[in-house]
Amino acid sequence: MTDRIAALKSRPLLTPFNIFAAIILVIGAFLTFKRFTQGIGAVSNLTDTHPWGIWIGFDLLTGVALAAGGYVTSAAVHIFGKKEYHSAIRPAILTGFLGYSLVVFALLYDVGRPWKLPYPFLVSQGVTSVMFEVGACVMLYLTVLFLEFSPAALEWLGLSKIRKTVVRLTMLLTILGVILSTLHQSSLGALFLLAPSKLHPLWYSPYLPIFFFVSSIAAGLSMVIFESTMAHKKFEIYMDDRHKQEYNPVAFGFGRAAALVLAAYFACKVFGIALDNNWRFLFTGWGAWFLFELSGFVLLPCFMYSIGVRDRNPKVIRAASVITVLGIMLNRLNVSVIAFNYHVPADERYFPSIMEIGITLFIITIGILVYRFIVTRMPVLYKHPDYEDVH
Amino acid sequence: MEGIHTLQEFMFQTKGIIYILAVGYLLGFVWFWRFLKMDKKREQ
Amino acid sequence: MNKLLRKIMGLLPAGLLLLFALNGCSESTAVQKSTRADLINLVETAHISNPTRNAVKFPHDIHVEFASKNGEECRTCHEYNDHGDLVYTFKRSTPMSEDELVKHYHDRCQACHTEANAFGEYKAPLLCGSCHAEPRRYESNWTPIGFDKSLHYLHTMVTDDDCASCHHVYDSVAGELVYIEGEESSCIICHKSTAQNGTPSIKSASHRACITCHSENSCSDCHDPIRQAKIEKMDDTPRLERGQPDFALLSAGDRDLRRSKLGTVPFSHIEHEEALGTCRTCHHEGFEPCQNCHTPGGSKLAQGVTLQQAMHAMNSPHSCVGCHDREKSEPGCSGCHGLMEQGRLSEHSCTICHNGPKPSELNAVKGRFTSFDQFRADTNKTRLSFAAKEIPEIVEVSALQDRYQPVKFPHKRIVDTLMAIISGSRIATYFHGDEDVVCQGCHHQSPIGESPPLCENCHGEPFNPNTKNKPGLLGAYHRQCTGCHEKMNVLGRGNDCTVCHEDKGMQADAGTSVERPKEK
Amino acid sequence: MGITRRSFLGWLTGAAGVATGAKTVEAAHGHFNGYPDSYAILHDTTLCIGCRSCEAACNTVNNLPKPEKSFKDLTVLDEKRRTTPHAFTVVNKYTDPHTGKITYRKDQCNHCQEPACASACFVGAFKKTPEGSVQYDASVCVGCRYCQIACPFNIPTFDFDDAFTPKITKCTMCQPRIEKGQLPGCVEACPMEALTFGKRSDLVEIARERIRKYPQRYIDHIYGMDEMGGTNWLYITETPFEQVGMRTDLGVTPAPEFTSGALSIVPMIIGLWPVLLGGLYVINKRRDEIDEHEKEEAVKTAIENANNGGKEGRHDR
Repeated sequence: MTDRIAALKSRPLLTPFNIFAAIILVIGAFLTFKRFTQGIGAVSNLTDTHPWGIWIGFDLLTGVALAAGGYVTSAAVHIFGKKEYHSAIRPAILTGFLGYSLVVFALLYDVGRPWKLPYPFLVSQGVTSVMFEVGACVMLYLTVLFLEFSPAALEWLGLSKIRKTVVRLTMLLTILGVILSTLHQSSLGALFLLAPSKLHPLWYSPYLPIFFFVSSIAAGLSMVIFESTMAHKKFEIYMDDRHKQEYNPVAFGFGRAAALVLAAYFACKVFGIALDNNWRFLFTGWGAWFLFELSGFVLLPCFMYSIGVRDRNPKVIRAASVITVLGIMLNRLNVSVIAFNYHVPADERYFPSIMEIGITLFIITIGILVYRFIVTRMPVLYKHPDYEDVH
Repeated sequence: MEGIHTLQEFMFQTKGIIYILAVGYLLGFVWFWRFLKMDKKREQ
Repeated sequence: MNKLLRKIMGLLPAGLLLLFALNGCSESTAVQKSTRADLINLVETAHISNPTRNAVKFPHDIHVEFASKNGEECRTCHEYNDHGDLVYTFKRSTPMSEDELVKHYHDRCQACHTEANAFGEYKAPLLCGSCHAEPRRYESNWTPIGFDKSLHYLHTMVTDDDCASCHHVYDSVAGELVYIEGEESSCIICHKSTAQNGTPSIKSASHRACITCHSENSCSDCHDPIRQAKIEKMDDTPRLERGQPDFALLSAGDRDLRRSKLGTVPFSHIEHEEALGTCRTCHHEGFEPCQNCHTPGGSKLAQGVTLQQAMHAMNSPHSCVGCHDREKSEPGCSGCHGLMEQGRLSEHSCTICHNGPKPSELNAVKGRFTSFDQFRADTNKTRLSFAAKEIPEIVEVSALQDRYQPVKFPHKRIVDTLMAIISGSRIATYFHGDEDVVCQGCHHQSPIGESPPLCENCHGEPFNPNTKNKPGLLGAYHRQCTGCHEKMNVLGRGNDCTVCHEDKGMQADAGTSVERPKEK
Repeated sequence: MGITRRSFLGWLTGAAGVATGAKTVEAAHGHFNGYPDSYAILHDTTLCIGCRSCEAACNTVNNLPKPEKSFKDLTVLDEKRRTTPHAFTVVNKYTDPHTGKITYRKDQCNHCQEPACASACFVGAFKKTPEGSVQYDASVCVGCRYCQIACPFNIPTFDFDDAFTPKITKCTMCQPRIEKGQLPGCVEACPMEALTFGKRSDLVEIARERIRKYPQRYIDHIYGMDEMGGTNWLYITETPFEQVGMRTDLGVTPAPEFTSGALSIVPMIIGLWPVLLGGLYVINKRRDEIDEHEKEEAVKTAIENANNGGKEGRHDR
């Protein structure tokens, strides 16, 4: 315990990462000011024809998909009884909780009147809209994640009585988490069901909700592996030995699950093409891009995962997890930005402005900094000495 | 698409192909599951 | 797991990706079509019933060019019949079954092509796909060549009126072609699209007749639309004397005429000859009387087209009323007629044509009517029943003054131009030359009279649910004026409002007569 | 995805009927054909001469800021324009490449019978009124712009340069004027009466009559009759619709039907997931207990063997 505090104290301040983060924060602050004084148009290339850009495509859609690690891990451990991965729960919950908070934070930038975000629930309910369901589930799941994460914070604060009650809720929260996640991961896909004339037929399909949900499971699994790799590189000294022991088994177990889920996802995507008889589109330019996404970011990682699991080679699995995470990002951007408005002539197509990318980087940097703050202080990567009871 | 004029024909073609794909997928998935067998003894 | 399997598995996604990426960008760009007339669709000529592959479009001129360069002549592909005439089918004079035909074409074409390629500098297609290719680089713009009066006149001059050089009749007794004076008619009367019991099809008959003199051997010489446009147009061609009457009283023939109430139709044949390009417009199946095929009740001979339809069908290229109706789309006429309901026969004009004696009185009046002038209105020059001064010079249209000054409508000038057009056209003079129907161009839906009703009498507030298709006054004015101007392409369809009425100079972008809403 | 809109609506109306007992005009089998005598506008592009009076009128009636180029300046028509926050309607000029024939067409909100924007809005800011127009209420709007994504005609516009009160703007069919019995501004201003206002059923009749009277002048199809489930702005043209910037591949399914299937699965998941997940949890807990039990057994036997090791291996029970 003590060497952890010592390590915390002795960290140098002026590391290249810190400097880079500081610059991003300054720029981000300026852009935020500009956004909330001169409107969305001042900091983005969004227009009436392309109302949604990378804030929705990346921050919201990809952010939510990559934060699926939370429900996937807690389901695996608590519901499917995979006790051997117990150490992976807290980091996954932390990533999930941080992911969702950043999604809501990013939403404040993208939405025209952010102070009215509670309106759909309190003032006038538009229940016919998929967005209503997404909003409701994201809000609820955010609270569920907060509760699931609170034991780590409470341990750090030493409030053991509250911690005891919260720990008793874990099972209930896990089941609620899985339900809410199934709902909004799928309905994020259902958002685009409403615009069949704008999304390219290869990406548009009545199965969109299912594609989004299944790919979010793969994303969750890969994110856990990816996140544990990063944590192991950067914050190894904060890990207790149980965490270190389970480092590779988690990779194998989750890698195997990810391989199976990716195989299922690939099959479903092919079924989607068959359902709408879109085979002819595969031979067009868009077809090539679609096959690039499918073979490069679904088949390839699935294959690499299976190789890694068969040969017990964690490096291949960790590489596959990175590719899957990028694949999810590509798929979400494809659906929301790249293949959207596919018939609009090329010169009028949308491309994010530097400031938009700047604000997205700003939000990611905040996420990383908060993650570092929590992981170095709260018992996430290690067991707090006073609370040995394993629930 | 040239031979397809009615919803019935459209569904017949698409559902037909999907069933074939589904059978192939199920066989493949079982093989893939075994392919990834993580028998305990090779755990460490 | 052995290394080999892993390598194959590894290459699979990459290979798949490459294959489709290449395939993707080889998307067939729209083929730039160039047109030529010499494409013969072999499926059509060989009458293949259900072709399994795309039809071969045989470029006749390329082969002719190849033949002339290599010392071949028509004989290599065509055979000559015992009269020494060229048979236009490919290397066969006896009819063959479809399969024999397919084999016939394939053997000969492939043999010739391989031989030509052997010479080296030719790349004649041999693969199935290259002959049966679709879409093709060439698009056929083969257009039939019509033998109208001007072309006919050119030929009469060339053959200095020797009709026998082309016209003939088949004397079945003697079994040969003879020329009978006064029996000349169009080729298509006997030569149908396909050969029928001995009479060759129009295709082989016309080719034999024309090519013997012209000796052109490529289709585009005659069938290429650009070349056709270059043919000299003669306009005042002399009349083709074939014993046709100048004037006739058309009736339903000798069938039970006692009961028909409608008069016969006095028909000025000579004036129609001048107006029309060829005799075939009306005599499209020969010079027999129409009612032989177009019986009043309709018969199989004319696919059930009754005499009434033959004469009155709006969309038929041969019917009287159809032809007259199309005349109305001339710029001069479409000013008024363009705005009227199209394709509808106006009932009150039956007697305009049927103003001859009743069929039952025909033999009583035999010989009395010899010329169409007896039926033409007494005045040959059209005039209005009003005196010139009664026609208002300028009419100020000011019922709807708002952002624009009232329109100074040059009423007299327009009436005069219309009357000039009407008197200039025989058909217009006959149909409405003497009455004041020209006024009904604008004062429509109301009886003709000295002071026709004003527009605002009928056109008021727009969108009245009871009078659904009647526009409001603003719409009526603009639709009528711009419609007429556009149809007669006078001033075109301008959208510059100051052409007809000056701007009142109100605030530049004043909306319209819409009053400004009270609250800010 | 077999839950179709029909079955979902069946439950809804059933529940609503039971709960409220209100008189719901529930069409058989969930097929709805809109408010009976709602108003609509028929746009005849063969009559439109592109004079932009309608744009000027719309600008005045709605007190929109004046554009820098006057409405009389027709050079604006040379490039294609779309609706903007300061222009609810625009006239576009389309030239036929082969014949050079020019066609003008006015573009504005089509006031669909089943609006995609209303279905998309999660605060219900858009509402289809019985009079026929689709109204927007800025007071509840959050600015998420999902309506712009949903609208197949790309009509709603958003104030991207306003940070404090950005709102969606679109043609309102001059609802206040209609309520006062007046005509919409653009309809009243059109000199050629290329815009006909009236009940949608009457306008369909007028359009059919015009097509019958002038067969060569019109394509025999009224655009808006069934596109996207039918709209209250109908079009008849001489040139094919694709050539005047109107999409003919939108289909006839009303927009809400695209998402009703997905939304109807939500209650099923809420209903079934607890049972499934709970069940799994119980099964796995049971299995862990058995493992636990066996482990204890194994440990016990191992200890006994060790003790008995000294006394020639007595068999344990």
